[in-house]
Amino acid sequence: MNNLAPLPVVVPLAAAAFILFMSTVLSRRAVQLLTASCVVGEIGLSGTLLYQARALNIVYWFGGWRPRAGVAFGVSFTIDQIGAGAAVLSGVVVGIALLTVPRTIRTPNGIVHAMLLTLLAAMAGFCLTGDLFNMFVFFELMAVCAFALAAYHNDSAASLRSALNFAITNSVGAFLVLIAIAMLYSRTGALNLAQIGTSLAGRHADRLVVVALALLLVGFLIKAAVMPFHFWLVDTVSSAPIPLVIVLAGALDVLGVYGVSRIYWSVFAGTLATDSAGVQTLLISLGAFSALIAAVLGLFFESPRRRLAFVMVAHTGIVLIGIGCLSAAGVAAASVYAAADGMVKIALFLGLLLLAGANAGRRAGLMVLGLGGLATAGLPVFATGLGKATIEDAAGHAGYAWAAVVVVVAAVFTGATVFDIASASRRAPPDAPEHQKKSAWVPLAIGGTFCLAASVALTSARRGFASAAARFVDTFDYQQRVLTGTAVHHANQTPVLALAPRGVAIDVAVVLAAIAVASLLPALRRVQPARGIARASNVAHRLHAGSIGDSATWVTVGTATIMAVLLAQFR
Amino acid sequence: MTALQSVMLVFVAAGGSGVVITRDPLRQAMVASFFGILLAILFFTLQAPDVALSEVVVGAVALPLMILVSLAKIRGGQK
Amino acid sequence: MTILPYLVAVWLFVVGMYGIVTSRNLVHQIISLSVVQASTYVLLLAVGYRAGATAPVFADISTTRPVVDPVVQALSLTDVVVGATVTALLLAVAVQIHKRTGTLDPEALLGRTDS
Amino acid sequence: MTPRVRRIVFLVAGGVFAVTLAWTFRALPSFGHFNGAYGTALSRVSVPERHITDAVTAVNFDYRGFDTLGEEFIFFAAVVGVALILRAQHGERAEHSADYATGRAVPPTSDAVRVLGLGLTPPTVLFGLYIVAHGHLTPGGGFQGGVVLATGVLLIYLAGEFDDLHGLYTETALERSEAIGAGGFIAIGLLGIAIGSALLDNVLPLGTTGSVFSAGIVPLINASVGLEIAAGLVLLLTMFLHQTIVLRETSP
Repeated sequence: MNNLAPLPVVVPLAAAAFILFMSTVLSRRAVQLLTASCVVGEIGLSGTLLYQARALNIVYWFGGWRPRAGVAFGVSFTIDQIGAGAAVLSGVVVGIALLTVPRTIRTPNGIVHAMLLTLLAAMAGFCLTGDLFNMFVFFELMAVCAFALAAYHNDSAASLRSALNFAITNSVGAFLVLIAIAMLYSRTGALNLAQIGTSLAGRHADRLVVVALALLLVGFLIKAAVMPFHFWLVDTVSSAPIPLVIVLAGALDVLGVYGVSRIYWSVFAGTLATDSAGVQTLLISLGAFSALIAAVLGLFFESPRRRLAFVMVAHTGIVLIGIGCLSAAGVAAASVYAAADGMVKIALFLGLLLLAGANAGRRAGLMVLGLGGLATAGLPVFATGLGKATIEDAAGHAGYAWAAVVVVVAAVFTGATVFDIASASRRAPPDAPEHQKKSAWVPLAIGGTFCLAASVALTSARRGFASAAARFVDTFDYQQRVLTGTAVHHANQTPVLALAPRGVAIDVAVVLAAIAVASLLPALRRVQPARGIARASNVAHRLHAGSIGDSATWVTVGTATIMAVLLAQFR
Repeated sequence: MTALQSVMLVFVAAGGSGVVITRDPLRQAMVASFFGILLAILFFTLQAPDVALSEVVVGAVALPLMILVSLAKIRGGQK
Repeated sequence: MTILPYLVAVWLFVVGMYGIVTSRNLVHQIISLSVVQASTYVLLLAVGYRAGATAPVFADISTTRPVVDPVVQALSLTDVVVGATVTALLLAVAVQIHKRTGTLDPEALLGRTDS
Repeated sequence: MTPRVRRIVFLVAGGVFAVTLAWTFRALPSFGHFNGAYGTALSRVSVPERHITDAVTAVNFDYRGFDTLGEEFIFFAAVVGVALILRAQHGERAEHSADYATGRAVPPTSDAVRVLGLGLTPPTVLFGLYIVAHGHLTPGGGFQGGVVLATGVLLIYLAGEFDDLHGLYTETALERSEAIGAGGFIAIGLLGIAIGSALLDNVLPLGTTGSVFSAGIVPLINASVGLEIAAGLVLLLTMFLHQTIVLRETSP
């Protein structure tokens, strides 16, 4: 068996345990170096898997327990290019987060490093696993690391409260996932994704299957912070330490959408194949709702971090629209967009961090934010432009032209929000100068540049994304490869990811519109707002005050709604 | 379903409600401990001795202890 | 009555959520979360139960006797211990919040945005 | 939302949720009639293939050992997280002593409790070790045994002998034991890769069914999990106690 497969998970975990063991002995620099080399190692290993999976999915059975007569005995990693790519992205994101650790984190003992490594291992495991319960385990591991890190500022009530909000909301999500696992297990007697899928395929999807799908969707969408499950994210991004915010912005929240697409294609695509319109409508509507509302709300808040949090929610909505098309083209477009946009959002947060520093850093920060704004709105040079345009195409093909319009409008507003943050901070006087080394801004600026460059470079990988997506949606191939070890001929056609002239035109128009909206905003702020708008803004602020009870209520409302909507469509 | 199982299920449902409606955390720790024991017995009747053992050491001992200790901190800090 | 175990699971979930939603004390809120979690154990074990079967331990029974499903038990067993630790993590946050603000009332913490 | 509005919204949504879920659960196999291929297969093969008489342990530590590795690291992360959250900030020492100065009167531990607590410690620790060691034979294992072991140590605290604990261990030692437990699981798993098989492959001799020294790597993993859980829990409680115990000492 390919013994590289478990290493992206095992190496960081082993290093985390080692760092804790040596915490009193190792110097700060040694811990940083060790962590960095582990992250680089994880990227290298996942990258190798990405390459090795180019023709066939890699199936790895832990403990050597291969399936017998179609029954999976052990836990498998089932690695395709989308999964391996997501693991690479996780590594890159954690690597950049690590750049900001010396600047923002002051704890002894490398505890934060151990947590970041464990978090990375969990993200990689979540991407690579082929087993539903194993997915749940890594889902929980991600959550526990992330909310412990969210409480890092343990002298700030806001930070602690947001960590609690994060923890409780995500735990409820995890319990919903576990309930769905119990339901699917009772029906199929299986935990392996491929085996559950095979066992459900060809049979009518009754309410047990439909509700299991609904609960899994909710569980993962809570992680993805799609509306109305986004309250914890807005709260956390405003007060969590920068390294965690970067991980959340770059990969962690969008992994929730990855989870949705993984379970849909491996488990439910077979049984819902002829009847997927209900799921399509639900996912696209949820995505569009998030994209639109969050993009608008971003304009109404003051704190830059909070506003970027809304940009995150809006863009996750756009990714969900792409996935919701339930087509290879949609998956390809959404993956390009998610990867490129993750990089851009990291650049934005690095830009904010630079703005808080010395003069040279401020200039660099403004530059990063300005370019980041162009990328957020989807200038065609950036892969965000490619991704956005192809998501619009996919939505149009699936018969949801209105969703394409929503994507355009949302991108105008999120782009405008970023430009507005940049111009507002240009006017504002710099923060009280922190006592720090003059050169401290250099690594951050390099990180920001790298992220923006990466989001440009991703355009050249479009063929790779397209063929990876074609295999990702090939349910039958996925299942056969796991359960029988054989490869089936790919039935799906590889989609073409290309920027048509129309797409370029729309992208450019969006960028111009975003700049226009941003330049109008200061003038609009001076005008006394209409009563209705003022009240709406007031309500929005109160809803996002960080009440845990509110978050839990919205989770219940969302869950009940999603269950009811799906059941109604599968009568 | 055996009678014992039915009885324990009803007890567990009542116990869970009891934990939630006990609003004073100190008393809640006691009720939670009792709830842990009820769960453990239920798991035992469901032929799950492994889980029952887990639940008894965690739910009835370790967890309430942790709650008590953190409440001690909280109360100790109150002037 | 064969649906009773499942109903109990639903009940525990909803009642625990009710506790979280209406709570005026963070410690109470956290313990309510563990009630929600208990519902998943009840469901898992109920799903894997087989009438008339014994526990899946063959220390002193023959390996051909019918036994209840060991997989769901394995899934819940580790989760019981791990869940308790996560609760401890949340309690630590609550202790820290109390140390900083002198209150455990979730409503009193709203709208704070200092960072 | 105001508490009132929130309660109403929740009651409506929660009601819909509960009714829908209950209605859905009627489609589950009727209670007691489950017959899953996976569970049945595993309970048939755990004794002949692995010499493990507790099928639950066979699932946890052999067939699905990788899940347990993940669960163990959730525990690891949670304990490390508590250390991160409860770490002292600047100036916290001073603030504490102010707390202690107000010291509530804590009744001294009675001799009976002290003797009982100390007397119970050795049997509890022994019982914990027994549960860890017999994980593959009878119900129990590293998770449960680890908790029992930790309880044994805590009895010393309950007996009012906190100073004795400091003689027993330091937080660094606990952290290290926890790390050894977590890392040990991985190291044992890597044995499989070392001989060219797969991670967590059970490569050691399986021994005689029913013996403590059987089932290959399973008792070893149980031991390392037991170590991690015990050390982690004691560490956890020590961190909580750290903040209350001095109060006891300064009271008359």
